[in-house]
Amino acid sequence: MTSVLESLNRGLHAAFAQDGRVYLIGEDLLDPYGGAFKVSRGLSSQYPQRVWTSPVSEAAIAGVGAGMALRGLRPVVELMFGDFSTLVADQLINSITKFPAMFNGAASVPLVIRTPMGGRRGYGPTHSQTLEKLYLGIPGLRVLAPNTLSDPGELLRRAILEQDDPVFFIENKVLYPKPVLDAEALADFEIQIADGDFAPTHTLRLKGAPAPQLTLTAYGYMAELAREALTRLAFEHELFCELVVPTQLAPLPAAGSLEPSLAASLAQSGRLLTIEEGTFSLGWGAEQLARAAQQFGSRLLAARRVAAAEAPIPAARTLEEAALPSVEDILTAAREMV
Amino acid sequence: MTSVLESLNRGLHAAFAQDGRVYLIGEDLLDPYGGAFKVSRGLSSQYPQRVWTSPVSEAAIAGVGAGMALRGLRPVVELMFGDFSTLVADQLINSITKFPAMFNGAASVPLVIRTPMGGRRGYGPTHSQTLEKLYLGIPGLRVLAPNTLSDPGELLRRAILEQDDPVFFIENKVLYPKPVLDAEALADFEIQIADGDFAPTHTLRLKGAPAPQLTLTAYGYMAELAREALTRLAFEHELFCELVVPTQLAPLPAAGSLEPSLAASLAQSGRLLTIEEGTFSLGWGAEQLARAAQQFGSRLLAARRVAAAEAPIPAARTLEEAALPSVEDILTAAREMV
Amino acid sequence: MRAMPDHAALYRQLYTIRRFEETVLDAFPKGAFYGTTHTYIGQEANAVGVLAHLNEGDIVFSNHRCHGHFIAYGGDLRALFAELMGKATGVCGGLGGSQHLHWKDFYSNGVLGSTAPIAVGTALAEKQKGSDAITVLFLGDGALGEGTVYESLNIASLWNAPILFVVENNHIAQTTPTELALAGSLAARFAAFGIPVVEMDSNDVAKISSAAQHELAELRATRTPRALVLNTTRFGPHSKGDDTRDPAYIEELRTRLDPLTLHAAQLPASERQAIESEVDTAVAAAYAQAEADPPPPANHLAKVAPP
Amino acid sequence: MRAMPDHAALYRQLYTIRRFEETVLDAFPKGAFYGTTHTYIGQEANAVGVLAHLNEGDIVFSNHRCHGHFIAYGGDLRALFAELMGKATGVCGGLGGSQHLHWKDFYSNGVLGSTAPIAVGTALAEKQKGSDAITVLFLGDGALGEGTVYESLNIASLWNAPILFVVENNHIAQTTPTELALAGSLAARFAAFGIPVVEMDSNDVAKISSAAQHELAELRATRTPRALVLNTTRFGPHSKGDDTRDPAYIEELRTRLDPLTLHAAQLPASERQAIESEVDTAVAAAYAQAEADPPPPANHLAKVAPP
Ligand SMILES: Cc1ncc(C[n+]2csc(CCOP(=O)(O)OP(=O)(O)O)c2C)c(N)n1
Ligand SMILES: Cc1ncc(C[n+]2csc(CCOP(=O)(O)OP(=O)(O)O)c2C)c(N)n1
Ligand SMILES: [Mg+2]
Ligand SMILES: [Mg+2]
Repeated sequence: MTSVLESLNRGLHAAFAQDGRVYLIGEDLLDPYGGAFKVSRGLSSQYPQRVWTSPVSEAAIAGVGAGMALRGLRPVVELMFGDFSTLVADQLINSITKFPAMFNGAASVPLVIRTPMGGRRGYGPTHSQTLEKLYLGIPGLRVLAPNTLSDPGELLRRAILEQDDPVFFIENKVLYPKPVLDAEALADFEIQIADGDFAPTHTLRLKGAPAPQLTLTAYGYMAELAREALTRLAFEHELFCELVVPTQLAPLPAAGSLEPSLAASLAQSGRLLTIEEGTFSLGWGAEQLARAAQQFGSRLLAARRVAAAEAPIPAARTLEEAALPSVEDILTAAREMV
Repeated sequence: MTSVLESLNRGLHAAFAQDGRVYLIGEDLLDPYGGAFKVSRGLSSQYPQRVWTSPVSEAAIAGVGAGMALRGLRPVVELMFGDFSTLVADQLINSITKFPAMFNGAASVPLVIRTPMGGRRGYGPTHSQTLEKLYLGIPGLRVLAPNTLSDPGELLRRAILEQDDPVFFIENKVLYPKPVLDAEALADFEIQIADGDFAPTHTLRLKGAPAPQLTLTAYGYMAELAREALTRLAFEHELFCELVVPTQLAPLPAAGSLEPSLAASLAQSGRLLTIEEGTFSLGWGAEQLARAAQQFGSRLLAARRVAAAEAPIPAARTLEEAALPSVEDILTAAREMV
Repeated sequence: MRAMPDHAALYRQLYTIRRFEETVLDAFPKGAFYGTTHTYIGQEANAVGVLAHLNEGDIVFSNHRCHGHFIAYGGDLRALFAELMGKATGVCGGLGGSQHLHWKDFYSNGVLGSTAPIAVGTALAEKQKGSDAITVLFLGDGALGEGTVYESLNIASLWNAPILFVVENNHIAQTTPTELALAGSLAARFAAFGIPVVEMDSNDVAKISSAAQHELAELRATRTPRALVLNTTRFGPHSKGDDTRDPAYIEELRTRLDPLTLHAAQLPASERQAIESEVDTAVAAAYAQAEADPPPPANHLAKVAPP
Repeated sequence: MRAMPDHAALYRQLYTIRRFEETVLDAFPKGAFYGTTHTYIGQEANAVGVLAHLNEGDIVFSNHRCHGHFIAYGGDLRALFAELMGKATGVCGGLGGSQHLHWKDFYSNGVLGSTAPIAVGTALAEKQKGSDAITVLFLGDGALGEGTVYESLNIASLWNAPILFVVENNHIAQTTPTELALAGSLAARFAAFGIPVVEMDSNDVAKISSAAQHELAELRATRTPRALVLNTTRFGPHSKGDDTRDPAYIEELRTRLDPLTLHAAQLPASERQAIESEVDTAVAAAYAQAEADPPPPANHLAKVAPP
């Protein structure tokens, strides 16, 4: 099976092959290195004119990408670690996402910023964070996070070629070596995929399971943990869940309503458990719970979040494991809710 | 009556007078100007050695402040506009708030970063934002927002002198000229103040009103709009509310529970309406609703948020007004909830 | 490249900017505008002198003090007044306001220094596209406090971006004199990144224009970055009524260095007066038109930023 | 100021760092450590030469490649091994790991350039407090891509911070050769901000030490910033096994420029061998102790960052 890393790499290659307006800017991109996580491997050899290895200047490369996008190219900026997206915050918030609307619709910035996020590699407090929650509430920014249920490379390719608004593309580091799952690997699950949109939402339940008592929702690598938890909850605890896995984290539907797949599941279960790797407060899960509370009122019977501890992520393996959400954390929370 | 601006200015003067370790760093601080919004007026004349007017280098002045704080001083950094806090994001997230915990408790960073936020002055998309939501979920950061119900300057003074952890201090621009309210000005209200903590939470209801049907919560300038809405809802619509106004926005209580005053009000009303000037998604209100949903489950009958449109804040007065929350918006939402 | 504009044309532009800005400062206290503004009075020769040498398609990045750049670029007076008034006919339909303009290949933003990498990106994009367009980026002395500027100089130099960095050093940033904000040498900062730099001490539009012509010709020939440091004067307040400098000092600057007076000497008085009265009329008409223009429709924001 | 250390003491430090780092690179593939690491092999003369001249209370800010700085500063080998192993006895109790160290007046962080303003702040604080302490900030050539560095140079110069900027230019940043990342002149970047700069091309600890001694003496006398650009060599991979350079090239560097070989010439072979065997024993003992140390208690994070 193809790994997420291979898939992303293929997606980039496909975008480069398909459209001469695609450029890649980032640190240490040149072959044989191909970027710190190797997602960009092979591109600098095949497209030396369109792959620009850069100084260590995150803000400037985001800005350069924005300028290129303003002038009709389709640049991709690779940030070596998502932790350094903080250095890009001003470009992202006060320029990149502002231009289209503040220039009265007369400018567009089709820029994709991709970056790895997440811990479990022992990289310590400044190289392990899951910071996308900072960017989910920025008007005008599309945030995408691939998972193993559909083709990450295709999501990336289409984000680059088909989106005219800026895209922040989040890749969990631990997801890179994982296989993109085929039908066989998912044979135990009944799966619904929401509409033909290029950023699909998957809803999973075990084949033959009774109506769900609890809705789990997670994205990216956390969807792997959630899937495992769903299976164990069913087999070990006879607690039947549905799992909703979006690939588009922002923007969410207007007027504060939930993503339709999530609303549909919740209408059945009445209970919502979100799982995210970012720290607890003001995260992705908070927004899901808030929308659920608004939309379902007293029909929302229970709502909880599993998230990282509100602290820096320790370097020591034992401490890091304790700080980040685990399958056990999901099992515990789920069992307390039903 | 004292204005919020005067109160803040006095608070700074008091901190300087009381403790020689207090320094102020920021742009255009020197008298007679005293900072773009005049909060720092008089300090450079009285303490020329401890007030440093700086180049336009937001990231560096935050970092310089952090270094001073690490070495035992009590610096205050003024950011001219909260919109530029984006330039400080890396210092704040990857250094200032990381040091205490990642250095194993052996370092502290008693730094206060103060900045004005908010619109309604026609300053346009890059000078009108309410961006504190980006910082409310950062572990290790205390976020404070004064209001007219208690003394803003005293809050600031104590944040500078008594807090050993970093503080982000949010001042709404429109609040500056407003009076700090005395007992007479608040004579219509029955007020509870939660514990003797230096960052109080006020709970207001109209004197003699029946049990609340709805809990409003808001901070900073939005608390002014909410107070007006509360009164109008009672007199014009016979809808009785309680208003909870915190001054500490982060950290919130551990384990995902609500601020106790808010929980107490909600236990009576069962309905929660949050009002904030930031854009809708992933905001302060989302976190309140999420906690309410977790804590109250099906006893949370209705939950809504009033917030800014998910768009840049327009410069034109009519468009700006439409983009930002108004008393009318609160009335509409409240009436739809009960 | 355009031919060197004649003295009358230069004077017309200088005077248009001056009249526009004076009108803004006069009308502000009367409530005609909302928000804030930063006028270009005293610096007119920079925009006029540099932008005289742009070709169609060349890109301009400007800052908070953008009215002069916009007008010298060829922007419409009524649309600019309307933008400041928050009217539907404004440059950006009232969404941007005084500091956030975009029209054709002109862009401005209000966050100091943030434009630098973006401008470099536009220059690189045009080069990649095989177009002849170059980019001109205006920065104030104060903006040189921002780190992104140096990241951008480094990248512009490494990647040979066809961009002209223009620093308008008016010796003050808001209220902060340059000595309190900039250590070392301003010009040396460009040289340190391998960017050729020319520094000038003049408010004479003819001199600035000819220096800019030379720099832009070199830039177009080599398609590599260059810098022009223009030491100049701000006669007005930073925005409105917030000048902390001694009025006598400003009066002295005006007497000695007003770019309009300096250039007026090149024209017969009658020609100058004719230009002035034409421009007075045009500016007044633009103002009146903008004033009569409708506000944006209430749902306009939702149209450009769908909820 | 400390007396100039003798050749034996210098060699002992160079060799200690080398043995420490070799031990790390050896043990990593065996699973002794978790996470990542950046070793100092080839650059030992910089840390040893510069930090030889620190006084008690002087402050050091370091970066991702911090082990050598930490050891030359006087840091404990067992505590450093333990930190890399995630043990309770680690420099930061296992919370920081390889790049995030703090002990006494030594600090490091993993975000390139982010330390620059903070280091300037510490220098200014000590000056305000009336202490004699100065700050030394280590930066790699790659970190000079970051804008905050220039903001910090400007402020350090304007406000006369007693700080020594030390650039260790090992001609590479991760995999990127300096020519692809730095335009113009590295030294000129300091000069442009009015900061006196000395540049050296040497891995000879004695030469670096005497240059540092001179620079630090000037700095202590004037209490204003200075810079030292040390052109040096990285012999190892960036972190672990990720060297994209030609092994023959590195071999050639090692033959010609190994700081240990260069300095060994100053000592009788017997003395050198005695030092080496003592250090071998000490490093091995530190490693064994760290390995036997307990992991942090499970609730340790909650203790330093209460939920
Ligand atoms: C990042 C940022 N910080 C602060 C400001 C507030 N501000 C607006 S203009 C200005 C001074 C700018 O000085 P300079 O660059 O010299 O331009 P001038 O106003 O003199 O034309 C300041 C500090 C801003 N707009 N952006
Ligand atoms: C802001 C930031 N961007 C990127 C990185 C990833 N990174 C770690 S070390 C390194 C190269 C640093 O090169 P240099 O400063 O020359 O130090 P050296 O490794 O050569 O000692 C990079 C890009 C980082 N740690 N911080
Ligand atoms: Mg200026
Ligand atoms: Mg290097």
